[in-house]
Amino acid sequence: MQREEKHFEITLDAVLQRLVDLKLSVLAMIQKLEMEYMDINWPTFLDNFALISSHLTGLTKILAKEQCPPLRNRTVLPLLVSMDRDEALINLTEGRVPVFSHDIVPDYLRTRPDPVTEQKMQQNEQKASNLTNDAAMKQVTQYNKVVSHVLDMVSKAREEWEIESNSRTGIQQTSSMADTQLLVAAVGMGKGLQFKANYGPGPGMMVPPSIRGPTPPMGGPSMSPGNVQQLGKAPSAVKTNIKSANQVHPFSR
Amino acid sequence: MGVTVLQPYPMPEGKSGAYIIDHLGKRLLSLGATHAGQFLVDCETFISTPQHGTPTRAVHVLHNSECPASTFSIIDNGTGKQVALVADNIFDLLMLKMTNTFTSKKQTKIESRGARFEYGDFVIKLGSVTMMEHFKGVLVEIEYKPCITLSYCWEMIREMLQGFLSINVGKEYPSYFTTQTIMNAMGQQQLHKQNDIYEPMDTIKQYLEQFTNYRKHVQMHSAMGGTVGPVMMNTVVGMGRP
Amino acid sequence: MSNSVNISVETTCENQIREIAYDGTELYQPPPTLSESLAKCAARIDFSKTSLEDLKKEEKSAAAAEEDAKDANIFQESLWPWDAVRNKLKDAYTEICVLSDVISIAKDKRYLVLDPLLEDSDDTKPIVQVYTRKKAISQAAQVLLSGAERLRNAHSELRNPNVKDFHIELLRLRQNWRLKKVSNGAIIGDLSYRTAGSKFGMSGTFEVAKAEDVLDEETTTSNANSSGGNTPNTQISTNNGIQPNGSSSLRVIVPAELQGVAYIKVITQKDQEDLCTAQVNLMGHGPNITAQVGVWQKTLEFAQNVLFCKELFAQLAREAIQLQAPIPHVVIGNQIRATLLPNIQLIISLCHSTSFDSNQPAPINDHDHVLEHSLHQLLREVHYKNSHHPFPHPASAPLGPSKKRMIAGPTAADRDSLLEMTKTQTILEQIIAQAQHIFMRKRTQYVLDTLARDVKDPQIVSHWNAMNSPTMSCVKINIVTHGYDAFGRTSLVIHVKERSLKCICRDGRVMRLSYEPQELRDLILCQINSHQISCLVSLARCMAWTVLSNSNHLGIGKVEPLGNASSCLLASPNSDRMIAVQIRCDPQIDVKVYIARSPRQDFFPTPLVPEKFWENLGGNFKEVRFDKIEGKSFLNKMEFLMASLTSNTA
Amino acid sequence: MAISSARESLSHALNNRFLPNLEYLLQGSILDSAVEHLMHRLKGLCDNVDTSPETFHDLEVCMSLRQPNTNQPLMLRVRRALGRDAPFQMRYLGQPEVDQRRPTLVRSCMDCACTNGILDFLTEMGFRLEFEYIAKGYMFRKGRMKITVSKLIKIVPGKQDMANEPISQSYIVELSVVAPTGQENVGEEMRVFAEQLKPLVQLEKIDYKRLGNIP
Repeated sequence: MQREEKHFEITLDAVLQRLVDLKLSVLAMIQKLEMEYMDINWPTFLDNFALISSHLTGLTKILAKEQCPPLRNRTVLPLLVSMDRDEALINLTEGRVPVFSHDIVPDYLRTRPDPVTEQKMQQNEQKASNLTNDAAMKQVTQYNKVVSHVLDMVSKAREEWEIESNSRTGIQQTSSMADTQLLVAAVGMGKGLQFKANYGPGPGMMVPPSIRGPTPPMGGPSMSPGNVQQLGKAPSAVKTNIKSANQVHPFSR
Repeated sequence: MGVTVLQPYPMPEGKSGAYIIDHLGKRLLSLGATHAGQFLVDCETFISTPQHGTPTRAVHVLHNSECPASTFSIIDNGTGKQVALVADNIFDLLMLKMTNTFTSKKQTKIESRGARFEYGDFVIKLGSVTMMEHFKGVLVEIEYKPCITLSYCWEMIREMLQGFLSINVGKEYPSYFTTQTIMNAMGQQQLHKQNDIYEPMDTIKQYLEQFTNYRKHVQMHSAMGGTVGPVMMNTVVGMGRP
Repeated sequence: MSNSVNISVETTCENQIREIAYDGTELYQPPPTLSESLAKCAARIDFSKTSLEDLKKEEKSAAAAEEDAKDANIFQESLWPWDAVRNKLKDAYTEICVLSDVISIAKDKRYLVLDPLLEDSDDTKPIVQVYTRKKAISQAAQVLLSGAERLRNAHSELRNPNVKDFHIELLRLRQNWRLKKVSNGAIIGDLSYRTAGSKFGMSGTFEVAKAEDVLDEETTTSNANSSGGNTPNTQISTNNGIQPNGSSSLRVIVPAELQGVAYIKVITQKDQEDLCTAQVNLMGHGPNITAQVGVWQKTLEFAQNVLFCKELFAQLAREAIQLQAPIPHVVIGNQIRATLLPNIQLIISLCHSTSFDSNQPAPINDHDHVLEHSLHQLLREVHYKNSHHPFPHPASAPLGPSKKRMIAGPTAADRDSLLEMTKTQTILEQIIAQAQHIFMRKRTQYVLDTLARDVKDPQIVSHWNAMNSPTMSCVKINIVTHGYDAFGRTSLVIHVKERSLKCICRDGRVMRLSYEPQELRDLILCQINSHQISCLVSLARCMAWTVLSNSNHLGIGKVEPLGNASSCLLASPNSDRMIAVQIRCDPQIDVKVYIARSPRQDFFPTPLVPEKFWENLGGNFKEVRFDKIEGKSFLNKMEFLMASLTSNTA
Repeated sequence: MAISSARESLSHALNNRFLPNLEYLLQGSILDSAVEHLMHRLKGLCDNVDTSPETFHDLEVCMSLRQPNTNQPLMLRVRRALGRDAPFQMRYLGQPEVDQRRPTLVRSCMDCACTNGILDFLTEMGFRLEFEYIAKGYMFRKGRMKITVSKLIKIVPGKQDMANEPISQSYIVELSVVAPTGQENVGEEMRVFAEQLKPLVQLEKIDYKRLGNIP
């Protein structure tokens, strides 16, 4: 019984929360209509509707949950009715209910349902009344069968549709973050490009053969001094090695 | 782009550089050459901060107003090996990036600037060399445009030098062009420069040669000169001179 | 654009075009102010439909949203379209408020509690729920059905023939032109040369419309025009809107300023009479695909041509203003006047006739294909340069500088070549240069032909090179005497440039002539008489006469800059006769021939010169009446003369 | 007229901000399987679609110089177009700054074309080879934006170029603009373009200095 209550409380909070959202969105919609109806455009209009309806569905979801205690088994029971205004009440209801007095309570608690809906109820009621119980049951089962049948037809069709649409758009990944980082690091600071031969004295110190090889003579003779010097390569290599020996490598790891 | 020969003009005693330049210019004009703008060749030298075990390296950065888009640089690692480079002007900014390693020797900034003359296929430049605003001498640059190897046109250039500028030069090729042997991987190698195809870099190298001489000169006159080693090192000494 | 197989992807930012602005600045329009789109919406809103759409979006949508939208269309014509919706929403709002209030009040348990009833009396029979649910489901079903209905209709439309080919034609259009669908569903095309590298500001957008809704589109068109102020075009534009009716069910609506036919007329004028004219008109360029595609193809091609001509002219006009020529170029209205040579003018004018039917421009005499082509070509080149920049190698090198500039640094390019790179020639300069050249060529041809006609002896033969550049052509001239070709031919080459001639003679002399025809004339004449003399000399030699002297420049008579009278003196083999020839070339060639004989017949010793041998001294020359001597040509006559004189002595 | 020295004109260019010295960069990668797809999209988006994409095949060598009293060595990259008659490109890249307000990574940058003596030259100056790789791929341009789609190939010492293997199964995609200082709109332009390549490639500003620590 205790946890029953607790559970109930939770549900109420959830519902309340939903309601507040719903309220706000509807309010926003109304304001939109009244304030900027001059330049409201169709898409936003529809979006607002979508928002409202989503809130509504959320609400119904909550109520449909089976662990939600049956609310209809509850009745609203006024405890105290007073004529004097109550600040707590006011800010509780955002100033809509200043006092909880006997004259507003009935109307406010909607003791009677909305006439339109009530009338509809009536129709159904009496329609149901002139029909025997088991016949009713038959209809119900029939109805359920049909509905469930239709439901799974629809759901099947839907998932097929989704499958083929997915295959069509082909959302396979075209790039990988890891590769990006690898490549960027390589370009940026030669990660994974240095070969160990580099460190310590050795031929690795020299400009690698791939680039020192005789390059095509640049247009115009003035490119050749490089070549001339290319001949005097070996000694320089030796020296650089000496240098490298007594210099500590900046990227030592 | 032709062949260029750079010739220092022997300074007669008691004649100011300005006078010489003026004199030569007048002569050229009177002989029918036409004045065609100015020119400037400057050279700045960067010295590597000495590190034990490594000889001091010097990077000479030169510009030639004839090649406005290029920066020429020649590195001289203490062991006599030189590497030449031609690059965009941006290279100057790159040099500034390594000021920690290569410091500019402002005192040795040297330049040759003056007037350009054209005479038919010849271009004659009369440059007065100044280092730290001090006049150092006169360099005569003479270019023969239609030809690209010196050995074919040396005689003409020589005649031009003698006839027009009355600089008497010997029949043999100027020192820069004479056969030089360089040491390399395949041992000794002879280079006959006068037969090579001439390149803008050669002009620059000639200038560097002359500039180095002027700096040496400074250093030799300075009392405390005479330290052995790379030239650049002791030009520093000569900076104080008027 | 006609061969646009490549499909360009549009950038997102362009999608904000709502409707074609007829000043063609759709890009710079701010994103459409929604007030104008409200008009659209309010017009479109049919609440029953839209709410269905709305519901179709999310199947299990709330009945609330559906309802207020549903009965909204009853109050459709109340004070403002949203009224009904608003009311419904308000009701819903109050209900929600109540519910939330009740719950919140109940939560603090002071005033009321939600009290659990002990007996769980579920009085509502399941069958009741069945009924209610049935209702709900049927509504949902209705929604779906009507949606399906709409789809079916749309689908069946495709099947029905007269609408079917709209999509086919759209496909064709898409294959040949750039199209894009903009937010409000309209289809906008672009016939400008932008993707081809044009930087022309004027937009070439056109709207593609279906056959049915062409009517209202058209009204908007005419509105735009009349409001735009160019009322003359209004009529045409509407015509143009409907023009390709009948067969095709696709309309292209071209902005008013691109309608009609345009071409660029180039006239070179001497004083007042035209020398040659050209006309740039792209009609008929490229494959004509109007056959297999709709009539709109023609409309678009015309429009594109108009655009091209306008760009070309705008470009030329800009350059004409910027260039400072010795004689400044004049731009008046859509006409550019540039001076080629003294009192010879180049007139480039833009003709834009908006009357649609007269697409054949007025017949133009002496229609010059060369200038037409090169104008066209020049602008295309500009476009090409704009869009095709060289890629840097290696790839890290900066983008932008030309290939030459890239290597300028390392190759130590000298000042002149760097300066060379910066130079670019404007279209106007180039076209003027070409026009000048064409003119110079005509002039040179004229001079040479007239000379060849007037001067029979010797003959002047000129060979024009078939291959020549637009600003340089070359002619070789041979001067020969018929029958005496062996004795010598004088040949010279003339390079015809833009404003000058360069003549290279056989002896290697190079002469630069101005554009004045007289100079060329003089030169040729001088060449003729030096030819005569030189041939005479060689003739004399092989007739065993001795040449005592000859001179190509006597310096007598009227002195031309390039030479004048030339002469030569011949002596017979036994030197008893002498012939003196003098040829003048001012103003036309005339030949004087004198002969003298020694010993002279009329020698009588006088006290002063008593001795006889003085008679051997040559006597005074008597002029021969050269024209009376028989012989076809000068050399022929001289041969006779020499022959006769020789025989006399024998 | 007096001749101004090259240095003067250079500083003048710097001050008047027409010397492009800032690189705006966005980087990403694409799997080999999807590269064709990317190429098609780029062909559609970039300038002169009619010509087939420009290919390149470069060797990049990164040389470093340890400078006294700075712990950060000076890095210079030298690029050479293989099998092509083009000058070498020397490149200095400053520290990348990843600023939240800016849509792209920005780093100072200097490009300098040189004769092929450059590597020798740097070696003599005391530079030493840091690393090298071969970049092979395609280049596009859209306005002033340069887009490269390139395969990085590691050079195995001793072996020939044939034997060198790519370091990953993806192409690296780089979108870059080199512009003078004070042109902020560049970044925006690039962002818009990068948007159009999504979801194929995610072009982002990646601070590779951070990646350095990842083992």
